[in-house]
Amino acid sequence: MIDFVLSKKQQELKEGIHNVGKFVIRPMSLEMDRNHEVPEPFLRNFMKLAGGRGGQDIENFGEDGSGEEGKKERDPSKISEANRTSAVGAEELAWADAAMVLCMPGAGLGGPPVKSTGTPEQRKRFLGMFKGMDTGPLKWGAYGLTEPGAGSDVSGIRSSCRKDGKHWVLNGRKCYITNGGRAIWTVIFATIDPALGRAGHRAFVVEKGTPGFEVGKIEEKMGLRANETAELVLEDCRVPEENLLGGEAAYTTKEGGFMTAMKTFDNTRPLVGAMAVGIGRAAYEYARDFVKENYLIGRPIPRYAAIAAKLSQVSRKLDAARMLVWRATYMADMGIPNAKEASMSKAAAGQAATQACIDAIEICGAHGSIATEHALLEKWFRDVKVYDIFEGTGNIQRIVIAKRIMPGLKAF
Amino acid sequence: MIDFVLSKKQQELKEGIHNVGKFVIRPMSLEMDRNHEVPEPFLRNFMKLAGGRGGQDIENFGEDGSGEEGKKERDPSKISEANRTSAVGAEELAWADAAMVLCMPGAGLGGPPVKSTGTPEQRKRFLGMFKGMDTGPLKWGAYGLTEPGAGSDVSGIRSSCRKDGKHWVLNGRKCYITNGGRAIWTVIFATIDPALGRAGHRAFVVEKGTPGFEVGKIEEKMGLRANETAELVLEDCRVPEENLLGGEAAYTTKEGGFMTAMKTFDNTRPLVGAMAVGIGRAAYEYARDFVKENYLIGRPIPRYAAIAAKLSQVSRKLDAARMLVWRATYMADMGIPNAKEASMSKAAAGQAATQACIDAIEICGAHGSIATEHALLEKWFRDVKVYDIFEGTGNIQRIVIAKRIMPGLKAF
Amino acid sequence: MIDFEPSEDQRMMQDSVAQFAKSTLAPRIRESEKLRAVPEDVRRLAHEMGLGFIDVPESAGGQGLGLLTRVMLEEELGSADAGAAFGLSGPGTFGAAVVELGTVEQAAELLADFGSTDGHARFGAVAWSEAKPNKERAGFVTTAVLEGDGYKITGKKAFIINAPHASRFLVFAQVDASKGWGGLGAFVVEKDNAGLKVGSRHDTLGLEAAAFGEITLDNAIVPASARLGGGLSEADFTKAMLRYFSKQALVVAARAVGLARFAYEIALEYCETRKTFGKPIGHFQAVAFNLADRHMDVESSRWLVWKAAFAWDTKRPENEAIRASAQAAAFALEAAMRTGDDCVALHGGSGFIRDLIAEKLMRDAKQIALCCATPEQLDQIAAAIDLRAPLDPALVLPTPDAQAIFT
Amino acid sequence: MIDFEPSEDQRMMQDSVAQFAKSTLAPRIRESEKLRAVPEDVRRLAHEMGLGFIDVPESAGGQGLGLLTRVMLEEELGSADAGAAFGLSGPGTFGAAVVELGTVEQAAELLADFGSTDGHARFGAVAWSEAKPNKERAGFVTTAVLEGDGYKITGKKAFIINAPHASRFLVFAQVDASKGWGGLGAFVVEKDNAGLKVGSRHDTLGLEAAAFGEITLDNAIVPASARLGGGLSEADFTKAMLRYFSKQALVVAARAVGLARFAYEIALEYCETRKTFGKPIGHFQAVAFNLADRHMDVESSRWLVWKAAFAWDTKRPENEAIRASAQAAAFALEAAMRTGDDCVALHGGSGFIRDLIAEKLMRDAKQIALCCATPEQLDQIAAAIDLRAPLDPALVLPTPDAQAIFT
Repeated sequence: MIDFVLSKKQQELKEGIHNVGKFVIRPMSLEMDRNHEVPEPFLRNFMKLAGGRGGQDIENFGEDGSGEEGKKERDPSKISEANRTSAVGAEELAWADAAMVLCMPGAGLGGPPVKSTGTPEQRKRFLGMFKGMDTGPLKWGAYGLTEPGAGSDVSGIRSSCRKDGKHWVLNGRKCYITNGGRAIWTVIFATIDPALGRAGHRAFVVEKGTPGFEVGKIEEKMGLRANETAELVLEDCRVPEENLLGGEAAYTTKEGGFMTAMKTFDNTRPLVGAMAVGIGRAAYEYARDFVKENYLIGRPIPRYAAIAAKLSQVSRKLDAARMLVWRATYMADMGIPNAKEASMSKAAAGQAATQACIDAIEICGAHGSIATEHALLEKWFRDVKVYDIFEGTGNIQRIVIAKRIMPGLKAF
Repeated sequence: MIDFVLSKKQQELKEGIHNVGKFVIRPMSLEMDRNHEVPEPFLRNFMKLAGGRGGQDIENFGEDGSGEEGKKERDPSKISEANRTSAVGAEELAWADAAMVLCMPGAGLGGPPVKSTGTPEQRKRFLGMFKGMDTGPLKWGAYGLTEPGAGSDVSGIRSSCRKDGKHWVLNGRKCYITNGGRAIWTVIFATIDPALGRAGHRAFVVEKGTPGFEVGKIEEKMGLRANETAELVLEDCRVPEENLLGGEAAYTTKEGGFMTAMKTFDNTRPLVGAMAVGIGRAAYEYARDFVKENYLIGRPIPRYAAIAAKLSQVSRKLDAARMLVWRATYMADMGIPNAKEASMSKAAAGQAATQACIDAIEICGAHGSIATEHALLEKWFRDVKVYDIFEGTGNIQRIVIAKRIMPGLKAF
Repeated sequence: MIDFEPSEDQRMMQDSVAQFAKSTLAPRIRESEKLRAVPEDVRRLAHEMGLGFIDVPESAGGQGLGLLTRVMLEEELGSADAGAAFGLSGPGTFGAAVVELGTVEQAAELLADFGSTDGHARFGAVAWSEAKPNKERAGFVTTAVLEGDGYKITGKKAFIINAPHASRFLVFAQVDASKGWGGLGAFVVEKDNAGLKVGSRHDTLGLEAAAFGEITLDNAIVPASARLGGGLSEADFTKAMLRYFSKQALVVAARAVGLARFAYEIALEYCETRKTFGKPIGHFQAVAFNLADRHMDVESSRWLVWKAAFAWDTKRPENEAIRASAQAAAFALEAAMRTGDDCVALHGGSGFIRDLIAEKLMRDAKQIALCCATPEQLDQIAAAIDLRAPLDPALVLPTPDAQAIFT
Repeated sequence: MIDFEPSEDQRMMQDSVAQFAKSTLAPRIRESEKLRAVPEDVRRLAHEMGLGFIDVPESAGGQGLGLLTRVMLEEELGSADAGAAFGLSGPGTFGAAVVELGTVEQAAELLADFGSTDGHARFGAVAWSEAKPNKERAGFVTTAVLEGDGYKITGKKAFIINAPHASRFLVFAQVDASKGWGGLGAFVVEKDNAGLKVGSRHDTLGLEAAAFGEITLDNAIVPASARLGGGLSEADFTKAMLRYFSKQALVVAARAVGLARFAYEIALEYCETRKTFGKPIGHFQAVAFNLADRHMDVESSRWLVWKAAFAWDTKRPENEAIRASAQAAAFALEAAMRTGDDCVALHGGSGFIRDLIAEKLMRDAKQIALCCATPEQLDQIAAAIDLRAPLDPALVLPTPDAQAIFT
């Protein structure tokens, strides 16, 4: 039955995050951006609220899924709402502060591949590490796919792996890795032979402190500056064979390695889209309130209607993107293949949100471009653009969509 | 010296056309559209004004160039303004009625290839036919390149030609040929061997009445309905070897045949752009006047500023396109290669003009969508779109531009 | 809980209307265009399917299936021939207006004969717009003057969907000129009213299967009971009309979604089969991305329309439903225009030729955006609600003194 | 006769400024950003080249080369570091405003010391915008009260380009509150005025090499002679200010053209060298077309700016020049934003990293659109002229009660 109203639980989640966002997170936002970090006490508190589980597992707001242990048995006859709930939560968190979302302790983008393709032992071991963060140390996981020479073209990765006894030896460089420096482990993608293309790919969980696994440069970025983006360097890094994600068996199908990477994206793209919508909505609401406050003094200024039109256009594009996000997560929850819809949601959201920030600043004028604690538009402008880029640029999303609508299309 | 003011001659031409357009052409516009023709008396009058020369030679408004004979010697030290003047005239004529422009007697699109690559004898013979139209019969020329299977991909033409004694034997079908039915001759492109690609192309002047050269279907079109668009059929059509455009010599360079086709486009694209701007401007001005008349009754309606913004956006995009048109024609007059600029002008103009018509109707509401003698918006909407298509779609223009800005790019 | 799956009933109806659209409407789109009408047998079939009564409340003799079901089915009609969707018989916009402005009893009475077995020959119509703007003051030129037990209506109304065929009109007229846009009244006028004359039919850019036309009222006398919503305050009357126009915009938007889907699909098909430079043109990246963008447009338009219809059906706060409808319709109408435009462009030269359907879809896409408040005005409505600005009728109701629409 | 070829003099100046921009400004763009200023040696060089006086009339001590030459050279500066173009010393916007509002003698006197050998250390500034909108009535919060032989100015002005460095300000204040936007006055205030305090510097999104800041006026007393344009009627004052803002918009637009060119060029270079799926990303059609579109944006922006500047220099009818300027600036500023945005997107992940310049250009592109009337307001100005609507100061002058700009 068609329904576009949040469930009670989702509504509560949304309101809860909204309030924390408004009263706790946003007031720290500019400082976090300048200091390049989220204060640990805040993260700790958040972990306590989340019962010690990885709050960054945004795909699991709705249901417990942080690891095998402690996972309540879900009634299989009951349809999961997890992806939809995650989208609702992700939008709201990003509305508060997008960088903060990425800083949340937990397995992060490393979680989905471990969950979806890890062996039971690997899931237990690597996801289990994130328990107890309400009292114990805060921990992060990371996802290492991108390389200096391989961004959109995932098949072009050159980091190598070769089997040597009971270990794999990894060499290469990974870049733009979210939380790469602080992660207790990172899912690293490497190839046994570049000539094999996707079939040669292997994914490993590489733990911090493994000899030969070093953190390179920490990047200075346009936005999301509270969050760490690191380069990772692998030099003859010996990884135990138990850390080959999914075990040897997972790579017997021809595209196993590559598909691991892609599965992650199908799940996370709508959430990235949701976050983009959240940032765009923040900018829209700021501009809307600015107009309410400043354009209607005494009498509306003569060009009020032109501003109103612009506001409405921003808003409806965000609304449209949100519907695509909801649709993609709904399909994910129902177990319907959603690669096309996931890409559509991200493509639309990245674009709509970037434009929202661009237009919101125009509407607010000079006020919108200066950094103050109460005016975060310029920060959102800096934060938002990457949502149109990471986990596949707008062009990459369109390639995915095009291949789905034209089955005969193999490549450009 | 930079200058953006029309010369006195151009200004007079513009005003002259404007007045004829406003008081003579536009009042007949809807009827011509419905009857699918421009009344002969009108064309005859126009020819008288033009001294009997082909008025459709839009690239020659400024200077005599309708044929070898009667051509005054141009002072070679004086820079030609011909292309710029043509752009000014073409915009104004299209502002009046775009279909009518295409109906003007004269060599039409067949003129440029004959002029640029014809032998002196061919130029004299084929262009000379258009003399004396002030009293003698009205005549048209045509340009036959497009085929059912080869539109944008010019190299894909399949119409064949083979030498047989002193004749060439042509076979094939040409489609969407402007004035194709009434033309006294048509420049037909054919290939000696499709496998040779562009090098195999040959261009012929095929005269009406040549056995085996028949007019096929006359097309029903969305717009420009006063103008004839025909299919041409060649069945073992024997064309004398004197009608091979430029003679055998012209095809010794590897890309001769193809380049003939392309040269035509470099010259005509800015003019097509100018015509698009003319239609777009007509729509813009109609909407602007509608707003002046209807939105300011007593007090402006509350959303007046939003309409004003839309009007301004339409107008500046047209202005931008016009500058690109002027730029391309300026370069042509100066003998500077302008393939990129010609394509830019057409791409921008086609897009801006289509959007102008779309927005103008929205601004005028229901009034803008109904056909009456005094409201031609709906006609312009139907006329304009093809300007974004013929002589190379927007995508084709972008291919031309892309190859010029990235010399390493060979093909997609 | 967020859910995109229609109920089984909805799915069945969708299938059957899709079947009707595909097998009956689509093949005859050019026939209907030339005929300038939906052929009678088609109208009869649609009438038998009850297409005119989907969301009319059961109390007024309708199926009471709600707006969401309605928009689902309208999309299917639009995907075959948007013009036919407007040209089908039935109460049409008249029904929607009567339900909004009249009492349950009035609605039931006024709609009864549209449901009868020969209902396929009956059309309702709403006469809102005027041929000429009022230069003197805000509000309509057409007036309704209280006289004795009734009203005397005089004026010329234009841009009326199905005016040439309609058996019953809802005519809007100025009752109190001093109140400008606030002084309007709505009157039921029968076709056989001595003072009513059906005027000329408009020659439109597109949607030719629907008959858009004018009527003239020359001292047309109607009883006081013919006035609907006369007891409402100015604000309530504005709100009722805004509800009517908002829901109507959604219906039009749903047809536009169908139209856009049609345009996208034929463009896709053409791009997959037409070859140039040795491969299907769809396999060139710029073309493929263009198709992807239009696919996104179609999909997001649909979900926005559904969400807005859902808001009405589930009685969400009225302003939320109005805002959602305005946003959905503005988005969908613009998306349809983009799609129609690109559909022609992607067809290249053949897009301009009437042998193919592309050129018609581009014309229809522009025409359809004038069959409710335009995107430009819809944006103002949404913004007014979002900015908590007053809902001035001159801002939120279609204003014939500036930008008339087809109703 | 339509001609796009600069004169030999213009070409020479263009070359020399391009050389300065490429060899001096461009390599130090990040240095200037961090320093939050244009380094002194660079300013000295620019001063020696006379860059601050290009279009200042000779009568006022300038080079009198006209606005067209100015915009050509400004594009070159913008193509290397748009922030530096704003952060260079000289009379700047102050000079332009004084020329427009003052007499020839006033202009010559007020600009004299900017041209001296140590002029590289002097900045002029215009204090138009205010920190807070006026909630009570139309017009500025800052007031200038006639007292004895002079005026007493009180208020807080914000968003002033080079405020922290300026030696002389033109301060706008409300002289007659009852006239709202029509009751403004312009006053020259020296930095050492006892009532003037330079306030905090704004932390901006981009263009960091320029110092945007506030000043506070606390009973700042100036002689009556410090008032410029006081003798003008309300309409003439509005027109003079509109001229000033229009020309200023063109200068900003020219810098934006340069900025867009810079962004387009680095994007092009990246797309030609960066390979993915086995070929340069520029050889994918969607990327190539994107580059083509941005190239068109840059080119058409430039010609529009030139045409508008030409209109001023050749004394075309004033409304024509104002309209052309508004249209050119609106187009150029939007085109620059599109180009900065696409430049980052085409760089992919690296576009977000500060090692490359793309991210800065995107920020600068947004910031620069606030250094004159925004495209949104410029459209209103152009439309007002085209629609022959009255040039209401509340519509055509930047209004700090709604959308403040940097001046």
